[in-house]
Amino acid sequence: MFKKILIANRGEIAIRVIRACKEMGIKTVAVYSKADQYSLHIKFADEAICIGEGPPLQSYLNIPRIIAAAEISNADAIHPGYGFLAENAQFSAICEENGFCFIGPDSNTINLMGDKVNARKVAEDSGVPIVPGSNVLSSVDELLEVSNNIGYPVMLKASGGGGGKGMRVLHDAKEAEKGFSIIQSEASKAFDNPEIYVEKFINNGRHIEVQVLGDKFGNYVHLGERECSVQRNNQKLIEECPSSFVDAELRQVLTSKSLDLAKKVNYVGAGTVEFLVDEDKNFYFIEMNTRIQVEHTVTEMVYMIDLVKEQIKMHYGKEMSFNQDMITSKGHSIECRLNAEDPFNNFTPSPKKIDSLNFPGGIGVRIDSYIYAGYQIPPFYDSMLGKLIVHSSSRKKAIIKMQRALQETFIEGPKTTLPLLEMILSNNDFINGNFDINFLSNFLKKMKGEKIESSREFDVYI
Amino acid sequence: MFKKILIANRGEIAIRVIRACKEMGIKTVAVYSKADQYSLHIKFADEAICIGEGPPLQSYLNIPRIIAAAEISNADAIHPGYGFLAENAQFSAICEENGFCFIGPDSNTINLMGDKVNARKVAEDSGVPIVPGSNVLSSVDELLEVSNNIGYPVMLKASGGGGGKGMRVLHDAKEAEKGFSIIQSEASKAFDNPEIYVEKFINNGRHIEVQVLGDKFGNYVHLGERECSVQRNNQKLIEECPSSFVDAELRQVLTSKSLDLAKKVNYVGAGTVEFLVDEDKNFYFIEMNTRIQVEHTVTEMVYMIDLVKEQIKMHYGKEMSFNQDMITSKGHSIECRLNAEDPFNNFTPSPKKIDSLNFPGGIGVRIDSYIYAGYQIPPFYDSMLGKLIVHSSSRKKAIIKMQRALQETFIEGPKTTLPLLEMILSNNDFINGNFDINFLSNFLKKMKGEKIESSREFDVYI
Amino acid sequence: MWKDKLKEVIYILENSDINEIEVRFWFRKIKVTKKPPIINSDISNLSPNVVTSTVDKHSAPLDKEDIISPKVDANTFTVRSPMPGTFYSSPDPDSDSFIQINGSVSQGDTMCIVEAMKIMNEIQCERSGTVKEILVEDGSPVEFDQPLFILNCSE
Amino acid sequence: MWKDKLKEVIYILENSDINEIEVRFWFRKIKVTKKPPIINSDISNLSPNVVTSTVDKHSAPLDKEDIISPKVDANTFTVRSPMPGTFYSSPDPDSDSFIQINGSVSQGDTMCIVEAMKIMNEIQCERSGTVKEILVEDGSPVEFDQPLFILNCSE
Repeated sequence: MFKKILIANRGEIAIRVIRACKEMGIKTVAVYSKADQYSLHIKFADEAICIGEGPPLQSYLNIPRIIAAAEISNADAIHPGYGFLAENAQFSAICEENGFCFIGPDSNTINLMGDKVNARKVAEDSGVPIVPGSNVLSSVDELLEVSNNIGYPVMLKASGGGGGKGMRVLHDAKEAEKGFSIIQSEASKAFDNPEIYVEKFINNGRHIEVQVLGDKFGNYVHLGERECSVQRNNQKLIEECPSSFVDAELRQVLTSKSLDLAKKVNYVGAGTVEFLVDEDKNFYFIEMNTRIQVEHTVTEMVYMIDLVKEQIKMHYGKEMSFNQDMITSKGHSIECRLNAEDPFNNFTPSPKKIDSLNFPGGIGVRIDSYIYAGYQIPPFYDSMLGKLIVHSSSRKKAIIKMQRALQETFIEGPKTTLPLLEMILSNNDFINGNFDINFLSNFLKKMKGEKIESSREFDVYI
Repeated sequence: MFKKILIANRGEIAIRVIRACKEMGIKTVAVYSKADQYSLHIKFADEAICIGEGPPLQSYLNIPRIIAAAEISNADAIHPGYGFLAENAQFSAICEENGFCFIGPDSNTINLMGDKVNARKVAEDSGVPIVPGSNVLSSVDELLEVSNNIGYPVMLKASGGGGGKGMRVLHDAKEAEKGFSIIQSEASKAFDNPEIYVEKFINNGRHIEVQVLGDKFGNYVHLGERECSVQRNNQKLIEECPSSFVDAELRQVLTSKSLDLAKKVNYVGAGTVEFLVDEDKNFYFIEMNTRIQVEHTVTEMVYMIDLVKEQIKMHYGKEMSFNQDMITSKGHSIECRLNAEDPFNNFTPSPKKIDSLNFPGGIGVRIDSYIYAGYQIPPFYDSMLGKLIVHSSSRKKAIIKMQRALQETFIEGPKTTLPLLEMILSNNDFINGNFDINFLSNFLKKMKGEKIESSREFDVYI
Repeated sequence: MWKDKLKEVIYILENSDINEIEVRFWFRKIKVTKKPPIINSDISNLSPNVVTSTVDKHSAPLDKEDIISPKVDANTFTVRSPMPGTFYSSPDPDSDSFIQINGSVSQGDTMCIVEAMKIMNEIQCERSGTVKEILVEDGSPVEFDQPLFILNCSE
Repeated sequence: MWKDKLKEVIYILENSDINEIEVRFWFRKIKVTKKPPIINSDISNLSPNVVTSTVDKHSAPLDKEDIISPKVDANTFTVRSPMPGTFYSSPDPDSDSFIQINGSVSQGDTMCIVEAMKIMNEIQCERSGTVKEILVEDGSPVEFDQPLFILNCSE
């Protein structure tokens, strides 16, 4: 097995990887920016190396410094976590060139699946349904012709886009004419890639994704699906495993199509195939994430498999120790993301000091976080402070457990998503599983004008 | 189901019961002393009633005040937790007389099993092996005769004793002659009951206990055994489920004898039958605890059953929803107790303010605690601050997980058992399952003279 | 009184080169912070501190006392419930209240009843004086130590 | 310097009726506490406070800086590593070191090499001066911003 892994990340995912390594007997190297000198991942790793100033380009996105840190610490592998360099094909290649195993796919696979037009082609070739649309568009006339064929509304998208950026809905030919050049120039600026394409706009589907695992011997398994429809601008807020919307038949099709795709690209490690599923259970491939995802935890709870450990084993070159028939699922799991942002003020980030803190506990509650009372949240990074995860025997019971877990949670200092999460967890549509990807934006619209109760004060704290 | 339960306790067990109630849709009433006004159980309950000053006799042990609190809050049941009034037969009777369901056995059962001589008789009548010994002794001559028959060393014990008090080992007739009157007078003073009896002293057994559940319809199940040999003066420190020492054959016998005993006394609710098991797997009944125990959590993790919820259901009068065949166990669980006491200074209590705090997280880690950063530990109560519980697929993996969980734990302010726990979890005898009830005292003796490394400082905290 | 202290502390802060003063009394904490200064040279990555001027009421365990207790001065005396239970202002629903606002009470007089466990506990007056305030309504539940009456004991 | 401050604070505390003073500077916190007073009447359940007189060094995020940086004054200049890597004091194992203790350096002189990703990065001097201290041994790993040399720049 690897002797020492450098974790090229921070926050809860750095700690998540350190935990897996410790339990596998692998030494860990944390890297950190000067703004993170009081962060817990430094404390929990066997070694910690400062790699630069707070801004990500000077530290967590700075490839030469990360490689240098791996060199001086004699690491034999690099785990990128999610975000930062996790889906950077160049980083994957540089790791391998410098003799470090990159715990993620090789650069070819990342390139193939990271470019949206390429990924559409691969999916189509694997027999996975894609949203009707075009390849790279060469002219506004081509856009108008394709849009006419598939029918408005359509979505114009940047080929190199991601994370909800570089896309626009077009309702008619007029908007299409105007949108073409705007999105094209946006795409060049934001992603350094002017290629754009068009897809049919599917308005009210669900975001459902399938977890896959592959080893270097051509063995593949899936670990069911996750329901991630509660999202805002493609930022997920609440995730579940399994989806209450997916029946056995749909699950069978989604998972087998996902495995087809993984096999097509000889995928190694942990990956996620994302789908949009409409009311009639038609499904369309959106994209494949070639990394461990934030919401991998809900799958772990239901399938009792540590995905980060499996990911590390697969990349080391171990053969998978189980096959599809040996994998069983039990109960239901929900994850809530605690972000330091003000949900009642357009999700403005709130990088304050954590004045006081209480996390929930007890049976069936899992906390993946990196904050502590007294911690000063740096302003440079993602606003996610941690994840509350619950597991119970049914969706209904998991919801009740999450409600009580949220009630036990107190974070003073920054504004957080906690009060919004409590409102959603007691919303009838959510409880009844009656939602799609527009749920959260509609919920927020309805909330405006209504008086928001001020978030609770935790007055037992001194 | 009950509409409202008053919890006649504090600390982590009060929170444990509140959690179960919340998830069952039952309202909760917390009672608290003035010293506990900043404790979390107040915050988490639906109502909280102050019942007196800090010292337990004026609050948590004051029956009239607790009953008055149940009256003014219209509770329909009272959960005693463990400790305080949990095994007080009079309290059980007064609850019932005043129309509150006592979530524990009736006063007759508590009386029967609470008196050690009575309990020995019941066990003997149920065919459960007891340690060879006497009934209540009437004279020193009787003591000498019995001791001669069973052979020295013997243990002289108070009939009303418990928790490691009111007992003395006698190695010969001389010590016996001297000990008789001393223990008799100690017993009158400490337990208001001068009755004493003698048993063979079993020097190096293991403390193994069986969890049983009974309903009001005569249905009984067991949930396997717990290993609790790591203890000091009968105070457990580390508990496990299952015991690595118990094989399938021994388990079969221990559990079936425990069920015989439960049936014999028509036991309702959650109870524990404690055994001493010697090297040759001979086992002897010690006592039965007629309450939920601190270490119930490890059984919950392995059997995936919420014991407090089941206990509440059984006392409400529900029929058990499962039978023995439906109960399955999975993996291994370990619990470590975090106490505010100095393990390197004779376990002196350390009721200080919690200056800073970090609990571990991640997959397979459960925290049952009630402290938070900024909390001032009151000096009046038990020193236990909380429990770290881990669950994994094997004992070896559970030990590794507990090691990393302990490494992630930081409590600044009070001295705690944390450094001792870390030392035990990396001790080879412990890791190899090679220990008995003398393990901890031997471990502590060996440690003396050795230089103890100062406990870690958590310098990331401000 | 604490307002005077606060003014004093602000004055000291304003006339000093330090940034923050925190003063703890046994029952109260005063913390006063200046605006962050213009930061020079290599301390530029210091995260900007919050600009506050606060009086933190929750510094000592007894603070809650301050909130529960109505304003008291040297001449007043607070009668508190010695147990949790139900408060009754009269011996039975048809009778007059034991005491009246502005009525005088002598040591040993029954002021009210607190019912607990079906027992009617008569609460007797520990001091003589005039009833200034009755803080609890007839028939309502009371906690241990909850203030019931305020007496004026000046004479 | 902070010792003088501390003495001052202790003097103020001793001559006041308050119990604790905490003063924060941008980089340091001073907290001084009196012995608990004899507690009278109904505050008897206040848990006894700890008697401390401490200088807490960990009050501001920059404190670690204080520890890492060797003592500096106006005339000295610290040369820090601009990247993580391996520190070499000479161009190759057989050559002399780029610089010597008490040797003088001019702006632009190469002071050492930091190897990162198999590239030898020459670290040039930003200021002229005399080498007072060499803080890192040949061949050892260095972090970003780690002090490498101390120069005396007075002239």
